[in-house]
Amino acid sequence: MRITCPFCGERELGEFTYLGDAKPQRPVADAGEEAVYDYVYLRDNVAGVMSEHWYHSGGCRAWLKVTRNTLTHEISAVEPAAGAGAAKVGA
Amino acid sequence: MADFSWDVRSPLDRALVAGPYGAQGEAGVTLTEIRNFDLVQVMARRGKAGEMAKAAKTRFGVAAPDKPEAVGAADATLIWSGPDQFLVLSKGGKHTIEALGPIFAGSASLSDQSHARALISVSGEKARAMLAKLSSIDLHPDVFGVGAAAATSMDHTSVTLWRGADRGGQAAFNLLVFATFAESLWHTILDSAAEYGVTIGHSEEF
Amino acid sequence: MKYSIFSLARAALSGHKTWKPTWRDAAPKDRYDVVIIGGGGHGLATAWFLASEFGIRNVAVLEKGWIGSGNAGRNTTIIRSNYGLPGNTGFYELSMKLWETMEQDLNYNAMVSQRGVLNLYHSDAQRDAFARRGNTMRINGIDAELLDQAALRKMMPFLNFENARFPIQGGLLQRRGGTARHDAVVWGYAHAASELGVDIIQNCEVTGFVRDGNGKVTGVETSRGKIGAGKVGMAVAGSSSRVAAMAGLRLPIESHVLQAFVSEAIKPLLPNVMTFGAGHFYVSQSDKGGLVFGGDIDGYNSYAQRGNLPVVEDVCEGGMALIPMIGRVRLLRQWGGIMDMSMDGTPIIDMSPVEGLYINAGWCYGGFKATPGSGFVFAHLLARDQSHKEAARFRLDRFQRGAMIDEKGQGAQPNLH
Amino acid sequence: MAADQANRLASGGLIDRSASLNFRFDGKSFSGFKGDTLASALVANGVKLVGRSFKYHRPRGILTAGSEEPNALVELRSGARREPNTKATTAELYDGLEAASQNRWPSLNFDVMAVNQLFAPIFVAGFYYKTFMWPAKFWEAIYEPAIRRAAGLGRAAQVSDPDHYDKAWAHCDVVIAGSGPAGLAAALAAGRSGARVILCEEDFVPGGRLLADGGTIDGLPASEWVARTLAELAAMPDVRIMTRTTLFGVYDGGTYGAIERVNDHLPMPPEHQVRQRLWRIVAKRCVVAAGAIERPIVFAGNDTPGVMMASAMRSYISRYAATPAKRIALFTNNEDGWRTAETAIAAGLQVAAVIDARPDVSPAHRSLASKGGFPVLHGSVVGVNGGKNGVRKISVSLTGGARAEVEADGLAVSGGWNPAVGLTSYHRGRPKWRDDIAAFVPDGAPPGMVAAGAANGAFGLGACLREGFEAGAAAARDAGRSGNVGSMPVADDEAFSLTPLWHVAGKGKAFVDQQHDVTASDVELAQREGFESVEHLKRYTTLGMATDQGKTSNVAGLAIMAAVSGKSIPETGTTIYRPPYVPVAIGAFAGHHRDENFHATRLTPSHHWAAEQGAVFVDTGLWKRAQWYPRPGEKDWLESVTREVNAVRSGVGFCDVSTLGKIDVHGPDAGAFLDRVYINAFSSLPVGKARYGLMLREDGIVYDDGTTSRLAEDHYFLTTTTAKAGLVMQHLEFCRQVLFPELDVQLTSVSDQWAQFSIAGPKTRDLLREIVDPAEDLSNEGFPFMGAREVALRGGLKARLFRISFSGEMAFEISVPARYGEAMARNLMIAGKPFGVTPYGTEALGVMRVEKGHVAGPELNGTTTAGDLGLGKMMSTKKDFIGRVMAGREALVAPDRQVVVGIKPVDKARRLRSGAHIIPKGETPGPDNDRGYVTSVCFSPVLDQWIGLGLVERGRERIGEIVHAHDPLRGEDYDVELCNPVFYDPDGGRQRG
Repeated sequence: MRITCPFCGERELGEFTYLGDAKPQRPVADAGEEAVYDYVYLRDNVAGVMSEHWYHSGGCRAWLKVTRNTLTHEISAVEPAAGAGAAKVGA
Repeated sequence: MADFSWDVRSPLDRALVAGPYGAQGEAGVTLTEIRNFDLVQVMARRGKAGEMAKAAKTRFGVAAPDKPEAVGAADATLIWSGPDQFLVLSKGGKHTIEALGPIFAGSASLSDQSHARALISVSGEKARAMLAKLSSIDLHPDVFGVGAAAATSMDHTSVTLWRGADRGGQAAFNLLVFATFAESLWHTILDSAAEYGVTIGHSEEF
Repeated sequence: MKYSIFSLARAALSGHKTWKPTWRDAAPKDRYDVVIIGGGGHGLATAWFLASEFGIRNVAVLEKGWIGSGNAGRNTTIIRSNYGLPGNTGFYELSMKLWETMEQDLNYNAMVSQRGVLNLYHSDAQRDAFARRGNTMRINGIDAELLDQAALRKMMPFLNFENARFPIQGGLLQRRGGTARHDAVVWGYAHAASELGVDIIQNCEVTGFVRDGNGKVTGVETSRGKIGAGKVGMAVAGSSSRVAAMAGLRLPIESHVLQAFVSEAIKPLLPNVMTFGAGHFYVSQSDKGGLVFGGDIDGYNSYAQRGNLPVVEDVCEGGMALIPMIGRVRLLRQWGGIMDMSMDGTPIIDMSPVEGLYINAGWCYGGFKATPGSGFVFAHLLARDQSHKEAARFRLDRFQRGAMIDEKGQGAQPNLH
Repeated sequence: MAADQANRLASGGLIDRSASLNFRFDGKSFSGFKGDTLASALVANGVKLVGRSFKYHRPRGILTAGSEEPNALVELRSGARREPNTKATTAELYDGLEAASQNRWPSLNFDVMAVNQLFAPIFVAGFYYKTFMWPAKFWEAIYEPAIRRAAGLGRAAQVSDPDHYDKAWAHCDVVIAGSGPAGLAAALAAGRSGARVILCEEDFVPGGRLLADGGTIDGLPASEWVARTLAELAAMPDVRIMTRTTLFGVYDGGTYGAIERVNDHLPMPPEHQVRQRLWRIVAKRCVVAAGAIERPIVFAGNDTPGVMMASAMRSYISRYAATPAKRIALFTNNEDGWRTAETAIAAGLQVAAVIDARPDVSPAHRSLASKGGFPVLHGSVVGVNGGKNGVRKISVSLTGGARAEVEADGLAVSGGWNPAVGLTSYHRGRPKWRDDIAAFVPDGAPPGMVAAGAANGAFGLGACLREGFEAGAAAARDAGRSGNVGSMPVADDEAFSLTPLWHVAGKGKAFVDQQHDVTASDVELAQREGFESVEHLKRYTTLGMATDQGKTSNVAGLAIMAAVSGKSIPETGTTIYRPPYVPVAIGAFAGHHRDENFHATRLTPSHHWAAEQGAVFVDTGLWKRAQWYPRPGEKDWLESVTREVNAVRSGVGFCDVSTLGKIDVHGPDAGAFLDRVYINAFSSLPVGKARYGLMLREDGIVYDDGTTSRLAEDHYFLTTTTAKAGLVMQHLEFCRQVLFPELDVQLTSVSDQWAQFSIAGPKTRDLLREIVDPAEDLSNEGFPFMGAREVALRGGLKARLFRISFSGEMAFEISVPARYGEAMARNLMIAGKPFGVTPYGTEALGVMRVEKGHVAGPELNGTTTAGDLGLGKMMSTKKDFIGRVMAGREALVAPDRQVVVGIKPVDKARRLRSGAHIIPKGETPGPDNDRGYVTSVCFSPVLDQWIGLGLVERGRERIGEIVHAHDPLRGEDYDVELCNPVFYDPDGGRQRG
């Protein structure tokens, strides 16, 4: 598998570390235990196109949101996490 | 009162043995450790990429790289190291973190990496063949031209790699490797290069 | 039909023309007391125990492809009960005891080979962790031995003791652990269950659940029509989330690919099953002679049943680091299976929140050794609506309660278990 | 003296007759030529019997001339370089080559295990599943060892592989598998387009079937066209032709695996060179021009030495000028097979007969027969008379029922061709059936890949060139290369006519999978027993699982299954194709990463100094750390460690703690950020102070701990444990970039920037005053406990000084830039000399932390909560932080959790061991009263006894209770007392003084 890092270009799988589904959002502080349980433990476990968090650990250390098909491993989009490249926010 | 000497020791001090190594005959690979440099990581603060760039331009006279490139200034090389950040590499004492602090005050956070890395220059006819054993990125001259840089990995270890000016008609690559990994990676580099014949040395010249 | 050397010799006289199918290839009936989704080891074992132990014989096992085509047919055949945490220890030992009588129980030789499972340690910290685990095993009546380096050198002089990056200090040995012929386990359960009247229905894919007005599951929709069921049990590791989703459930499970490898057949080299403690590598040698080995999961969600090169290299590096004499032995085949990676690395065997639907899932990469135990406790649950005592901690709500069973201590990140 | 090459033709072939090579097979000397394979050299020397089969130990010869060979497997080389199961058909001959036959005892000629053939009526497919069940204990003791000994073919070397391997990356626009006509044409088109091309050829000479079958291309003899093409390609700087290289697998994202046998054609690799190299080729496009594999016809006796694939026989005759037989019979069901008769006649060999299963043969072949003076028999071979010395007579059943016998010493067989669909099918693609050629062809392929030529079912030479050229041009175009492709090479297409024939019924064993001894009747038995799915067939009979991966057997097997189950071949389908295309040495996949190079090594800044001191090192993750510093006369590690601890507790010592993860946290929101990742507050930490922090995972379990200091309003210096350094950095970046992108914070790892030393003991200040600039105030007031700031050292160097203590003593940690680390160690020795300074290692560090009851790795085991560790009170209730909510779940706050306590043996002379379990006194150990276990132990010099920490159920409530430490693994069982985990200076006066 090769992932096109939006900052570095196309790189080999070994440079990246996987975290998992990017869909669950960390609940706000007072969301309650059930919401956090859902966030931490339950997964859609998509068979098909899924948005995922990958970390370019062996490269620029950016967290990426990768759109990938879990049936074929085909990657259709890669974008940086909100805070990667945030220096350009509002600039 | 005791007399202290604060000797500087490169992390490759013990491992590097100057001279020929590996296959006999004309060396296909030249490995040179560059010693005595300052290296400062410059990271833009949130929303301050523009200000940081401006500050860099003022100090170095060149635009700071905002993509994987190494940009040569008069007395420094600015090497992209990730989104919103770059490294300032200079001869020891030129652009120390103390000197750069005021320049980037308010626009960027600085972190001294001068001692965190070892700098190795790789050149020679077989440099690419040797690097192909260590690096997964494409170093073809059309793809990785002079000034191209990459934050990448070798032997599962993070490195910063860029192509400097050609040397004697041959491409020259520079490698910043983490200091505590340096000796280990050095041996791996030697193993990879041995079949081509190696000339080993160190220098304070960039 | 009874299998033995005598029946074999008898059949030989007729040129083996007299053999009947190992299991009946059944067509679906309208309704069963219990429908098991998944004709793998767990599903078939569940059916056999339902029929043999709990007297429920009106049972169907539905398999979307051929039986054993999932993880039962693509694993590294290891059996062991060397677990350290309450919940796991007793369960896997129950399973181990069932392995020990399986062949006679089923009248099928699954080549259960108790050649020993050896986990190597390379540091004091690892030794201490193994000591804790081994003592847990002993306290639970399970065999375990802590070997030091001298004992290991005697037993396996060919390991890399001399110039290893992480020198071997010793190992935790479970002599009763070993291997079993994975396909034969599937065929054995199919054979024995079929003899007791269980319908094994291949090429029958479940496409949905039939629910009554109260939401209770009363049957399944399949590629071969609707089949009614008193209860439905799912044993579809690798596809659990997909099947559960048909009932509107989300599970604490991710699907990940685990690769495995076999070398060319060579004359006997390795006496036991061995895991490297300083890298991702475990290995045994099949009776046919191939080194069967594997390592870590690829680490990303996948249903693709194939992996990538970094893990192949990582595993072989481990192999060479541990047994440098296998350098010239060739890797013959690589394959990938889809693992139900649960959030704590431990399975789930429980009633689901949907009435009538029972879950057997989350086996991570340890499902094969659990086959008989899983079948037994799942049959117990299906028959009695009550968890078997050895599966009492495998509840689905343990994550809500904070009662995880996390052997590796990695938390809710499945690819680290 | 080597035997002469009696079966070598006087001229011809692609061998170098000027380079004679001597070799030995089963101890006997022979000679061959450069350009030979071991198989061709054996053929030239008239050797027919080469190996024994897997199950029945039947005598076997050479069936093919390529990597699909099932029979001619040998142990190549000897000693540490012994390579089992090496295909003689691909092993390049070199001078001094040694090979031995396999799976026979005592000799190839007389193999005792051939007795297995007598039991053949019982040893049918799957027989072992039906027996060996009683008595149960006999399996491991008797049956299994016997089966294991009998199975397996060659023997692996018994010692470490002495050769080196490495791995490399290559990048290109188009990678091409195979250098036959299609592959060469593809390379031409792609290369002319300006594409970067890599052409992989597993043979040592490019050309594929052209090497044996010749032909005319662009009006030139094939050999000349190949030479011209290679020259043109060689002139293109971005075209790389890699011979001895097999493209074995395709992985995601256009990554291909290839194995280059760099030096297997030499007795051993030259100095500094590797034996083999694993290539990871990244290519935008791939053209599979891997050709096709001729398939056998299954008939009784088809495994007799001397029965050979028709194309292989041509290879031996034409390419190697070696004659497998003097009088050859040919059994074919297709036009192509006839070429072997043509080749044989051209080489001056006798053709005994052509047995053609088709009703008709072409007029050209009919006239060839009359010219050659041999009969054309319409029918099929039903039996072979012969044995280990080869074929003698062939029984033929003629169309219409009559029988005929043909005397011959060699039988060439052609059942048609199977395209090599492996690479195109490795992503679980299933090939599709084509009736016209009665073969499976690729049906799609992984992204970017296309098959061309024979691999795609185009068997004519012209078609191969056309498909290859077009595929190469298209691949280059897709990769963005648009140069002029020039003219396409042209050749005629031969007629291809075939009548499918898979299996000829007859008396005697007819082998489908020759290596695994799977017969046609085994396939029928499998069907009878319900193993009708091809995957069941494969698993039940082991068909296609041998070292040839079923290249010559799979399709025949499933065709026979289709016939007996009354289904069509496409309905029956194929099994899943799995990489690698050819078996690949495990050593090659490992490359450089073995022995000491298995993983990288990290060295601390003072490593070489410590080594000079004679330190014993321990592996901690990738680090080498000084574990203790033995002194002459010390009898064991315990004595050294005890001395080091005493030195610290009574004077002063230092330890390199640079392995801790160190992270610069910068930015206006740094404090707010740390508040969210730690359970305790950091925004309130004053500049110049340090604080101990604890992080949880989001599931509420403790993740890591460490001390974090505030060096400036917007700059914190965070430390992690050694083990978690990288992971914590990743976690913090996740928090920064994903969870809290609104915060203005920057993170940098400075782990390698700083050499950090812990200096501990009552004389610490005395030592520091020697080394720190006298202007710095180190008094308790001027530098209080948990103070942190930059100081100047004598000589002007700047350092960071932290007044923190892990040992419980008055202590500081001092950081200097890493290149000064070694100097710092030396200077500490100089400065501390008057105070008896003692360097200490990780063991002494560990002793002192246990004495102080500090938790570390064994307690932070990924299942403990802050409360379990006695740190529950640190959890802020005033802010949100990672893990806060989940930490409150019922089972994580239950009163009966196992929590950290101190443990000491009642008998003070007793040694305590980690991993012992805690059982209530007087109770018999069992799962229901297992209350916890010992996590960390040490011998405490201060208390003069072994002490430890443990995780014990309700431990804090049970302090003072005497319980059992139960350690059956080590045969120990003794009383211990549960106690306060802080054994030493519980009030903390020493570290604050």
